Amino acid sequence: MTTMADHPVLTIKDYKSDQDVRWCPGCGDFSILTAIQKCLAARQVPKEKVVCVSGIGCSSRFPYYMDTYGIHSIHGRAPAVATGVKLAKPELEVWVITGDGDALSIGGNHFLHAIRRNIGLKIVLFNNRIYALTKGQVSPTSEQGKRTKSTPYGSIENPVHSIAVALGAEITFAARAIYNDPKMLQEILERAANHKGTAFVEVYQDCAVYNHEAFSYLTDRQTRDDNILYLEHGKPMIFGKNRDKGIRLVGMDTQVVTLGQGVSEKDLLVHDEHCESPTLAFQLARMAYPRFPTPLGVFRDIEKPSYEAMLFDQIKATTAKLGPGDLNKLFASGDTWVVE
Amino acid sequence: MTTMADHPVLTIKDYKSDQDVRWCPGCGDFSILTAIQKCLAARQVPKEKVVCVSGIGCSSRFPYYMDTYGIHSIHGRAPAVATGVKLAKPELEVWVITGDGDALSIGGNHFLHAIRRNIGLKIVLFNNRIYALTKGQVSPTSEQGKRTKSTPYGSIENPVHSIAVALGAEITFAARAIYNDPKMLQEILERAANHKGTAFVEVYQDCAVYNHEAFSYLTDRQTRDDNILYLEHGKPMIFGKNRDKGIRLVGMDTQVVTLGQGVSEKDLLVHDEHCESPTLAFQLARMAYPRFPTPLGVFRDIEKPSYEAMLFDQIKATTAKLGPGDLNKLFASGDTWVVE
Amino acid sequence: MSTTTSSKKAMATTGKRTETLEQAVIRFAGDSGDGMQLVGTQFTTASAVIGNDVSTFPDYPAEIRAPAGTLGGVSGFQINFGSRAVYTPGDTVDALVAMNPAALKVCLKDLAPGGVLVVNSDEFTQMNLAKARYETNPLETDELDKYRVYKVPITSQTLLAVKETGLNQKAAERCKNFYALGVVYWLFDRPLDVTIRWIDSKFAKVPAVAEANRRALQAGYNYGETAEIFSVRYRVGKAPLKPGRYRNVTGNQAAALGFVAAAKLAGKPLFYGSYPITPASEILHELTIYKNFDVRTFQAEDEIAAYAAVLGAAYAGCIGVTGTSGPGLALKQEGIGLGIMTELPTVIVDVQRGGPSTGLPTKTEQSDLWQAMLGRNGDCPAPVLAASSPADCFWAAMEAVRIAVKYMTPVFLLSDGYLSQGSEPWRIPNLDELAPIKVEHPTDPADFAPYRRDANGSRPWAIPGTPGLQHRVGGLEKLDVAGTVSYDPANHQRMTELRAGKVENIAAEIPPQEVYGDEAGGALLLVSWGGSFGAVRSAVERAREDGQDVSHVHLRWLNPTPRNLGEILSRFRTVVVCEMNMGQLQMLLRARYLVDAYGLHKVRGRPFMVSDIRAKIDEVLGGR
Amino acid sequence: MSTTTSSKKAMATTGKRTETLEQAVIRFAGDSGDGMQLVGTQFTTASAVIGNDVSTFPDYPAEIRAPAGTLGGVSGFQINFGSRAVYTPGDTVDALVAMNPAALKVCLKDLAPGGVLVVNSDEFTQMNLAKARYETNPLETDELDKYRVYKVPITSQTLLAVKETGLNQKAAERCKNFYALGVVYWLFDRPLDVTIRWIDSKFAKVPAVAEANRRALQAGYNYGETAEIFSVRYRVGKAPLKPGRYRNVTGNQAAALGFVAAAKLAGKPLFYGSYPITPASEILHELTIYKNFDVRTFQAEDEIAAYAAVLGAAYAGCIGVTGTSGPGLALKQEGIGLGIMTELPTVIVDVQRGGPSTGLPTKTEQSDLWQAMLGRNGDCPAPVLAASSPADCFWAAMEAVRIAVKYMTPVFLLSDGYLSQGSEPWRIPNLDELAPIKVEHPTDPADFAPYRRDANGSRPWAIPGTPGLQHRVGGLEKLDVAGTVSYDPANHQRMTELRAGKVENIAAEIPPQEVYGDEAGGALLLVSWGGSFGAVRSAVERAREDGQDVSHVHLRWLNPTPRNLGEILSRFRTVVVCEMNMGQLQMLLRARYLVDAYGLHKVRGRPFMVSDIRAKIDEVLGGR
Ligand SMILES: Cc1ncc(C[n+]2csc(CCOP(=O)(O)OP(=O)(O)O)c2C)c(N)n1
Ligand SMILES: Cc1ncc(C[n+]2csc(CCOP(=O)(O)OP(=O)(O)O)c2C)c(N)n1
Ligand code: SF4
Ligand code: SF4
Ligand SMILES: [Mg+2]
Ligand SMILES: [Mg+2]
Repeated sequence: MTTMADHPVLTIKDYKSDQDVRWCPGCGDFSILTAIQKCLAARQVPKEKVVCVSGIGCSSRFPYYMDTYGIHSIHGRAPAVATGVKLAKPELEVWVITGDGDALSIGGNHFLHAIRRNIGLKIVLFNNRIYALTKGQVSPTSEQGKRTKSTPYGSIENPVHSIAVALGAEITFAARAIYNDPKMLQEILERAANHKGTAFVEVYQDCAVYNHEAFSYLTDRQTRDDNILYLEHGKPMIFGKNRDKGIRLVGMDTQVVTLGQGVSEKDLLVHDEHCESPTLAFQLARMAYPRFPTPLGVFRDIEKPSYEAMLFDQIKATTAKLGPGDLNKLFASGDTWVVE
Repeated sequence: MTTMADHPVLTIKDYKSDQDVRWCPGCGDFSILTAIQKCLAARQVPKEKVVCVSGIGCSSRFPYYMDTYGIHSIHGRAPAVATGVKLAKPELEVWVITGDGDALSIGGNHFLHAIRRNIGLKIVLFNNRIYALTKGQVSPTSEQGKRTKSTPYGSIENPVHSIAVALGAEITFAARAIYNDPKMLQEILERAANHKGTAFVEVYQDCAVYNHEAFSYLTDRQTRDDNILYLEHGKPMIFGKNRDKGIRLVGMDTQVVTLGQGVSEKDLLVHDEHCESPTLAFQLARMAYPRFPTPLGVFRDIEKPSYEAMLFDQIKATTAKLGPGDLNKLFASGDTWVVE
Repeated sequence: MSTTTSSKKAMATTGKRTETLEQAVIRFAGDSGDGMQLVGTQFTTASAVIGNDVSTFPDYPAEIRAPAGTLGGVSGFQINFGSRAVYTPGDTVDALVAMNPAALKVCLKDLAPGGVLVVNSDEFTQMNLAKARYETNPLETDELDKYRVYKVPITSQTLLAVKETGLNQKAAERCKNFYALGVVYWLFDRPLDVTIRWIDSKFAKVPAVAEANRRALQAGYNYGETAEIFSVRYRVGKAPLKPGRYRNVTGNQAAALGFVAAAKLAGKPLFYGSYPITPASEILHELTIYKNFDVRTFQAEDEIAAYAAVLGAAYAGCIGVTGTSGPGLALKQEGIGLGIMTELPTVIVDVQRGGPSTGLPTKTEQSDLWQAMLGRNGDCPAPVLAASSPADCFWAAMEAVRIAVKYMTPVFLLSDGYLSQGSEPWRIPNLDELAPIKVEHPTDPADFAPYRRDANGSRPWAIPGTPGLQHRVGGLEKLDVAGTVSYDPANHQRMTELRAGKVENIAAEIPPQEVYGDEAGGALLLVSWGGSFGAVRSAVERAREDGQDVSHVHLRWLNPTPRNLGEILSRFRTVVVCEMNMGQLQMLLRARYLVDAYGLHKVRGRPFMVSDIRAKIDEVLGGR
Repeated sequence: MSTTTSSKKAMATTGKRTETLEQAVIRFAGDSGDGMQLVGTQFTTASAVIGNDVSTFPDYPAEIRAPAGTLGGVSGFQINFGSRAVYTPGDTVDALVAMNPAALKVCLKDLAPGGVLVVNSDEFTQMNLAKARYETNPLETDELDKYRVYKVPITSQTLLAVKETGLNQKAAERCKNFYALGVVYWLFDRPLDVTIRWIDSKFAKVPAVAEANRRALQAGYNYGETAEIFSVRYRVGKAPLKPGRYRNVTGNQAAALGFVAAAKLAGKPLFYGSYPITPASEILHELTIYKNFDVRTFQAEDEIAAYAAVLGAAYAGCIGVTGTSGPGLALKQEGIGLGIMTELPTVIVDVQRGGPSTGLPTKTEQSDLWQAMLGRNGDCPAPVLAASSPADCFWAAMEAVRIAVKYMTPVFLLSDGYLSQGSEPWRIPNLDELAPIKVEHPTDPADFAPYRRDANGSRPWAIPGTPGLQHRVGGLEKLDVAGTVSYDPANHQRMTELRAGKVENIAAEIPPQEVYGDEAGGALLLVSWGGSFGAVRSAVERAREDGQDVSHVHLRWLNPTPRNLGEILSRFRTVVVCEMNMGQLQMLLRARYLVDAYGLHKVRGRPFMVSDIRAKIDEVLGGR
């Protein structure tokens, strides 16, 4: 396991804790766990430099399975807990592991504010479109009309597009991947990990028990190529089993077109991850099955100062100006007098 | 006050409660209070059919000043309280009165979920870009760099664009007005009131004490015409003291152009309130001073079934199918047996 | 059965001996996928139908489904049934059905020595034994010598029995739970017809499955009848239950029914706002079905919103109810404070679970009493009552609503994990047994003031839509009578006292506390509340039969307490409060009555066992 | 002065009589815009500098600024200063400065009969009288006959005095508070130099304003000296204060300083996560300035996030502190439960205000004791201590941090609206008076287990970044020592007991309770906690001087309590717990010690008055 005495090479095994992984057989969470472990190994991140912070849900058991530091916190609050970790030790790599209920229902506000601060957290949302741990209630990402234990007559809520919400709060890195494409998942996670500021990755995940095959339109070999649009920076948006379909911009709206019938690649929308304005990404984030192919890949990736960088800049600047804090001086500031 | 014996005409006075209005002299909240009272009078809404629900903040004292039903609830929770009112009595007109801290900081999640449900609430956000009631801390709409009691070295947070966030949650009606233009304010409030589903109106408001003149660029006679873009459905986006500037679309981004230099009205973006996709509105919502003129008016106005309509449809359908609930039947459902 | 052998007698049926028991405890245990909850429920119904008193408790694995065959994946269902009153699901198991090695490993410790053990011998393969961390096959060692072990090849027998239905292997195997049920039905002499009817209606659309399950059931029964292995059969006779129509209910079902009934009696829509949380979620699941009762359920974005919406709905005239468990209640407290300040009728059901924090989310505990009673900012009193058994959740829910609307106040109803998931027969009430719930909404502006109080200390429930009664409520202190905002010091004092007084007023209508045992006092009094009722009552009943000087007071109302409680406590030499926490009621009673109450505290995620209580009695009274 | 006339004696100075007082209470009152807080602070400093003991309390109007001149807009600042120990801002006012009719109307009820009343006669115009709802001018009726009224044309005199500085009318008028201060300085014989220095440094950049304020101050002083209207002048001598350097601090300032000091002593960064709320916000405002102390402040999106971030920061090795008031604390409770489960050191400051719900947000109360101690789900014990005076907030903050890191636990520090806004002289400690705060982070993986406890019952504080100590914490119950998730029933019982035991262990280092009065017992013991210290101590001090058999126990630690407390309570015939709530500590003491403690309860948004306490003493002891 050690190539040179002082340079141990970390492998995916090193990131595994000694606890049995207790998700259901067939659960989509397994592959995300592996992908994150691979992402760490690929980047040789020392185990002690990683903190995984989660909320509550099946997905949120994640930290227990990692031989890193970790906090299995309370429902919805992981981004806030992680904010504290990051501000205490900005040099750590802090992952937030959350579910669709955890991040978007009870935790929606912390999600939003972490993003707007652009604090250096890697938020991975395991989206199975259901409350799994509590045995199958509707979640904010469940489709309208969906029958669940809490919506026996069908859900009457409009599902949330998590990336659109994140863009509303000006996320600087947003991406989507799916549990059954581990390679792409790992690539995206690595990019998220290397991003400064908040990185948000939505991962479609299959809950084998309470929402099995919710994403079959994206995983079924027959249909998936017609339903997935892989986003590639600088490339025109082409998709389809025969790569004969594309996305065109009409005004500010997108349209699915078939190539060939008077439409050529040049007419298609070209993806731009680094576009300063989040509007393109916003439009993509709302494209949904069945009207549109589902975009997978990086929606947005821009640079902006992180919250922690700005905070420590202020600390540094103030210390430079005033000198390091001196209690005697502090105590005696303002009007003082002496009693003899 | 009564024109015909059985048709009393309601005037703005009728909506005033007997309590002294206790905002500071010069506070921008006064004009919003009047505008809402006018909006009710203009539409002759019976006082008993109106419920004003607020959170906590200077703005949230609002219900006490209205001779309607009202709840001055707790910080950030007004949309949730109002949801209960609306689902109890959908025939009522339910206004949510909130501040930038109340709605976007502690209450961000309820704001988001009310919107995503498209429940029939009229949400009016009094945005003074400061925590006023607690005497001057930074708010989620304060500018980056702003010095406040809690940010003596300047705020390091990115301000939230409330309409962009609302659009991320697919708001069906979104508009912006400003306290010093009572006519437009009233018009917009009337449109919000008549909208089915969630209507969101952001009102820029001047806190005379803790953030005075935060909006002077929009109120100062010298500069305001160059800084305001009035949104009019179907009209090209023209602004400026001399109406010589416009907004053009470049890709998915907007650009300020000067008319005349090879640019004509036809090149300008035409506002479309009813555009099914919220992307246009999203782009407008992010246009901010000083790079852009600030859009005032209706950003989006589309139709979509409201949450309450769908809920009561399910209740009606089930009742039609099963008949009105019968306790005897309910109790005796499932396996029963008799003990003699 | 070990505890109930007092009246065994031998009888001859089909050549086998039959013993009559007062009471027996049986547990079905298998893998999560084995359908144990289902057959447990069937056994319960069959037992109830033949007149037993019954109490059940499911024992799920930890929340996440572990791989098949592992220890973490074991799911159990326990039934205590008897010809005398049954108050608990039973301390130890008299008969255990173990569908695989893991189930055996997990449950064996609960099987009474000499108890019946039915194992599915087919599943004791090398692989399954390994999964269950058995080094050697326990069926082949002397490990099980102290039990009456019956090795039944359930899987293969099931496959044989259902072969002709044409189901594929997987589907056919799934019937093995009914085979096991059949065996047990024979063993305990239960009729098959109730279950057959259930199968027929459940699988009406898939006749092959219905047929297969029927066959499996019958085959299991026949196996008992004909196989040589069983030497004895048991019979448990009718319990002296109150006549009437019965059904089984879990605590959560009963609570849901209670709320629907209360709203109906009040003539108001029920608004149930909640956020899913174990073990309270089923109340939401149940209520959301009853749309034709004009029940409006709202799954909110979180607990805070759930209660906020309930409060809004109450303001606008609904019966507002929310349900949650410990962590969720913590989140609602700020809102409940608003409910108490605005004096709006709402009910908060707290289905308590193991704490603190996320704790043991699927396990039971009674550790939220302080939180419910004292856990808000300011002086913020609210009535608190607790249900004592699964079926009692119905009555407690009705009572909570009645008090809420009468006294215009949030009311806490405490349930717990055990009550919520456990079940027992519920005598279905006739509608005329249900006291009406009177609700009045003022309409006359003439003498209206939003904080003018009636004789109970309650303010009027004026609802939006009523002309002329416009008024504002809110969290700032309100002027007495007028209800406008008031910062007046004397008014705050007065309002604080009025709020406290209103809750105290409720004591006037709480029936005087009953004492089970000696009203006049004695050596030992056990005090219990909530889900500890069953174990304490059983223990005291038996101890008294054994001649011990012990009585029992079970508190339904925790705040306020019955007027005569202090009196009663003072009549006993020793008072022990039995609760599944570290002494929460104990502290309250000590403070209120200055009685040197001791505590029996247990926080082990499971209800008290009768034996725990008996041990305490023996300890105090010096042994039997 | 009425209460302190015991040692008056006449002296001749500049032809006027001088009386020496032990103690006097003065209040400046005017419109919100009149700068009353400012001159109040100046008077305080001047008094402190000449050696008086001082206690102050600002009295703001309701949160929203009312129109100028109205009753709602009156702002006051009260100072109690003496040559003996001063514990409260004073019950009644001996000298009132009323800058306009509204101020007179609002404050007159607090002026002692015979007290000095200085009014700005210029402002008693028709319009201002109307705004203050006076029908007739009180200066022209006999309404003020029982006071020593001095009508000073403050506005016009000020304008005259500053004319030459060239300020415009509005700016010139703004100096009238300093004119009033000058008058009062003369009346109470205070030196001007401290205030002049302050003016010079404050207005260094606007010399005209500095000059004007200086002139106004001097003119006011001269007016006292020369005008014929004052017949008497007062002198309050030095108090026997401990020698040292002093400054005035409010409770919130002191708490902020305490946390900075504690973090520095521990050698760790301070992380303060908070959400603004009255009356706790100033702690955030103060701390956010001290960036060169590596203090990291985080204004979170709400209270839940504030505490969650604090917990995260504590996990990663910061001194984690959050501050809030009642409603905010309610929101944090779920998170605090996680803090208790994960056993991470954090401090929660609750600056209590009038409740329930939003209540009286700008007023003081002590009604969060139950919430802090008992208001979480599950058995969830935490240490609780309370500061007793503004300056004591410094020491209490240090102590809270010390206990938090030593016992690895969240610690509650209770302050209140009165302590937080009130001020008193704080003797600045030498650094060597501050006990070090020992923090150890393990680094050796060899014998590391995240829940292995030390002698105090604390688990190790291993922080991220340390190689080999990777471990996970969380809200699910953890296995003793190993710290992995455990559903084991016996383990849950053990861990519940360990958590409770750890808090009890703290009792070992709490100093034994001191009794002010008779250690050996007696007729009456008053018990107080938190901000009620001052009033109770003053009352008992005076009552004992009057020969009454009354003693005082002030509790700093509410959980756990000092070991000898039960003993002490048992030695008194009557025990009365004085608290600004409906009996929260009373209940806890009754439960713990089975002592029949009575309560003196006051929830009027203001601290106890000394006279309230004395009345109670008289009531119990049968009058003087
Ligand atoms: C305060 C609180 N409320 C509710 C719960 C119950 N709860 C646990 S997980 C969960 C939702 C899980 O859904 P999701 O976040 O989508 O995660 P998944 O289980 O699907 O991975 C809920 C409601 C809780 N633990 N705490
Ligand atoms: C739970 C809770 N936290 C904090 C507060 C204190 N608080 C009252 S209003 C307010 C913010 C007000 O800002 P905003 O919503 O912008 O309203 P404004 O006063 O500016 O109109 C805060 C933090 C509170 N009342 N309750
Ligand atoms: S319930 Fe669903 S999400 Fe949870 S572990 Fe099982 S398969 Fe995975
Ligand atoms: S503080 Fe600001 S927002 Fe509040 S009432 Fe005064 S001017 Fe208006
Ligand atoms: Mg999910
Ligand atoms: Mg604001």
